[in-house]
Amino acid sequence: MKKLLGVTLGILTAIGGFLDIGDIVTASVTGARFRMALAWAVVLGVVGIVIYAEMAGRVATLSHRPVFDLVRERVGARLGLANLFASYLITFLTLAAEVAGVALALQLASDVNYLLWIPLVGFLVWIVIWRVKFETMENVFGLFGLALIVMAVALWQLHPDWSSLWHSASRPGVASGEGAPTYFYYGIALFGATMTPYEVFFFSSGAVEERWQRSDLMLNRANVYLGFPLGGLLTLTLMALTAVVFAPMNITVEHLSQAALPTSLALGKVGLALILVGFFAATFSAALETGLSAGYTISQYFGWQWGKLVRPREASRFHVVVLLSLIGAVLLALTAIDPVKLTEYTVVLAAAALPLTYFPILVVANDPDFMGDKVNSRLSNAIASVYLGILIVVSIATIPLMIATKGGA
Amino acid sequence: MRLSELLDSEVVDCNGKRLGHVHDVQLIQDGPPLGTWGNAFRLEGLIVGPGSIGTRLGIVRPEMRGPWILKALFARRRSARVLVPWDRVREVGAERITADCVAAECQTAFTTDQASPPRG
Amino acid sequence: MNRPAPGRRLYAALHLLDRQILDADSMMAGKVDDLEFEQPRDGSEPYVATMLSGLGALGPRLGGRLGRWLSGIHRRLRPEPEPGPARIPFGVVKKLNNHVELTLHREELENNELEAWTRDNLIAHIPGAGHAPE
Amino acid sequence: MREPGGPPKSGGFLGAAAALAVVLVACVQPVGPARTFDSYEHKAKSTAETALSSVETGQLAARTAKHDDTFAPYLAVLLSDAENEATSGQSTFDSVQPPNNRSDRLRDRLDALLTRATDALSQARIAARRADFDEVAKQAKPLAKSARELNRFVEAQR
Repeated sequence: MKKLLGVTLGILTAIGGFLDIGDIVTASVTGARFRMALAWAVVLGVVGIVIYAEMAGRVATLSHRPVFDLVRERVGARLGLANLFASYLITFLTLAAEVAGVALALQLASDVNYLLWIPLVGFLVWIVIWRVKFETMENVFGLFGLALIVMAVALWQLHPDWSSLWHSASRPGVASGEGAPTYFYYGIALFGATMTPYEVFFFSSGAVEERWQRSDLMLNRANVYLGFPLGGLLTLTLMALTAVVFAPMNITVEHLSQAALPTSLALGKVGLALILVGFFAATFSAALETGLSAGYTISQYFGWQWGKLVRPREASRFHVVVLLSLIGAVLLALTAIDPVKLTEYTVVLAAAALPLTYFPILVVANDPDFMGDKVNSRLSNAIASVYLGILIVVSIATIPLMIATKGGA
Repeated sequence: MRLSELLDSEVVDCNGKRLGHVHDVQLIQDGPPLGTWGNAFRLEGLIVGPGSIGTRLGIVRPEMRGPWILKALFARRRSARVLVPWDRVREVGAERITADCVAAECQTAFTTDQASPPRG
Repeated sequence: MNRPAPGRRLYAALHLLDRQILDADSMMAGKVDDLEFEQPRDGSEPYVATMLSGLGALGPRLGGRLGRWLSGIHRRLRPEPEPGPARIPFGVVKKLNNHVELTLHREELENNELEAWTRDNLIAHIPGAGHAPE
Repeated sequence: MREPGGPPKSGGFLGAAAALAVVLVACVQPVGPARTFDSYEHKAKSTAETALSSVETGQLAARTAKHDDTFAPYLAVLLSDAENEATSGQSTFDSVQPPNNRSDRLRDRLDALLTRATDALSQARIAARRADFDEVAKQAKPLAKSARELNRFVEAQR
């Protein structure tokens, strides 16, 4: 039974991590604009996150050390600090985007301006981190996040031309009227949203906090192999929904409100209610994960006590970092910066910073000092090396593409 | 003397010829007894070589299982590393360490790793 | 020279520096931010006598404006005008594995000031700080 | 410690600041001036496309209202987002200096279409805020008309 509950850790990180505001925005935008022609970017991202999250989970289980602890030890205090700046900045921007996303989801249900919800959302996120146990948190939001499965029902109900969808996904190419840079820019956005670094910060820290042992390695695999692809499938479903409904009418997705429209068209009030609950749960759990991850990265770099299992007064520096990050994120979101644009740029910047997170994981997963006989297999090393190459290429290409396409305009 | 003062310092031989930078410091547990710990770690020698981040990452140690692409990228650098025994170190300056030997003789080139993984 | 039987070998930067320190209760108690060698009087090789931990050790190591800023925080937290870095004698190490485990509690360590300060001035004032989440 | 080839410690600060600046600047996309008729026409076309996208969203919204497939608060937000998108497109376009007389005529023609589009969306949004789904559904007709007009305009600029 406990094992079964443990799987929800994977589902929570997958639903909250895959279908966070970043995926909801990038999947709806790209589906409406390129139909399924960028589906490969999601698949590429899913395989990548599966490979590296499994490694991070295995490293955390065997060495009892989370990702950022290893980053500092392996790349040194100085380079580790530069890495910390980049990782923290992206986690912080993601947190601001998620907080705005929760507020937008509440606006969709209430028609009360999202700016008014933001302070309340910030407070709720903090109170959950402060008072609610890890396990309760993951079970509740894992369950509510599953409401997003309604999107699959909606897609099926719309009776799409499956062969045409498959055709557009399996023979990707730059659509007429779109430049290749724009196409790849959005490809990178999807890839970055799928492999966002906070997922492994959160996942590996969770494994350390739950005191996973050698016997839990199967659990790690189950979480990763089930949870992340499930999340990826939901991303593709959302992409297909906007591809089916919006692409033929040349509708571009500019607002979160549009992302729920296909489901409302297909399934009416019940569908709409479920997808709004799903959006709320996904963005809220992602806000929890990013808020905690902000604290994890800094605390793990400096070696401070972190985590939710100890009393807050025993991890006071960690809680101060989380609290200040949340206040900062709330203030940034309150500037009325366009949350959809903020999300798009954040996932693209995340893509640029991916090697910083994933490279040290790959190195340590090969070190028998930490891993004993559970070092990487040749196969996972081969795939991981290919991915490291991809991550580096993506990282180099991102900023020039961002400038060349004026942010995908 | 702090470890951070040794790391990355330039090392020259008695003729002023550059040997490289200090990558790491080799310790051996046979110093005087300390508290409840046991024997202290004594400074055995400096690991000196041309700059490489692969050393700090620990990729180039032979027990590392891969990935081969990274090992291959960093392996060439490793072959040039030498161990300068501490008793051949004459002077530790702010940025530069002077060894008490000519380049050829203080290069106790070492190919196998002697350090054991930290265990209880 | 008379020495005990050769013990195990370690690389200082790879196996000790930047490692996580755990106290006697397995609470995280900072990183090994630097090591200090002591020169025995008999002129034999120096040995690792002390671990330096906390902002007062990390700051000088990083250098630059950021390093000075971190050292500045450390100075403000200490009562003495020119405090050195927090020192942990190597003799209180219990075990070296993936972490550096100590026989002391972190309240007894010099590198606990920032934790104590944030606890006493901020966190302890928030209701519920003394209970683990439910 | 200094890693060879590693960035100096201030690199982290600078990099972080630069990244933040990129995000913040990029979030505010200014519209540059138009120097020629061609570039003005290009701006006109993309403004019409934005409005068309909003109007089509409005049509789908009206459809959900007709079948009682939606909630009033959600419908109101959806329509108000669409309306804002069209309105802000119009005001950005209006702020561009038309380079010549031919551009003036293009501007007048598009402005008329945009005004009709935003009017229809406003009507729908007002009705949605009153939870009057019948009235929202009634806007399907003017929205469809506006969509046809905008479509013709976009085609004509090709």
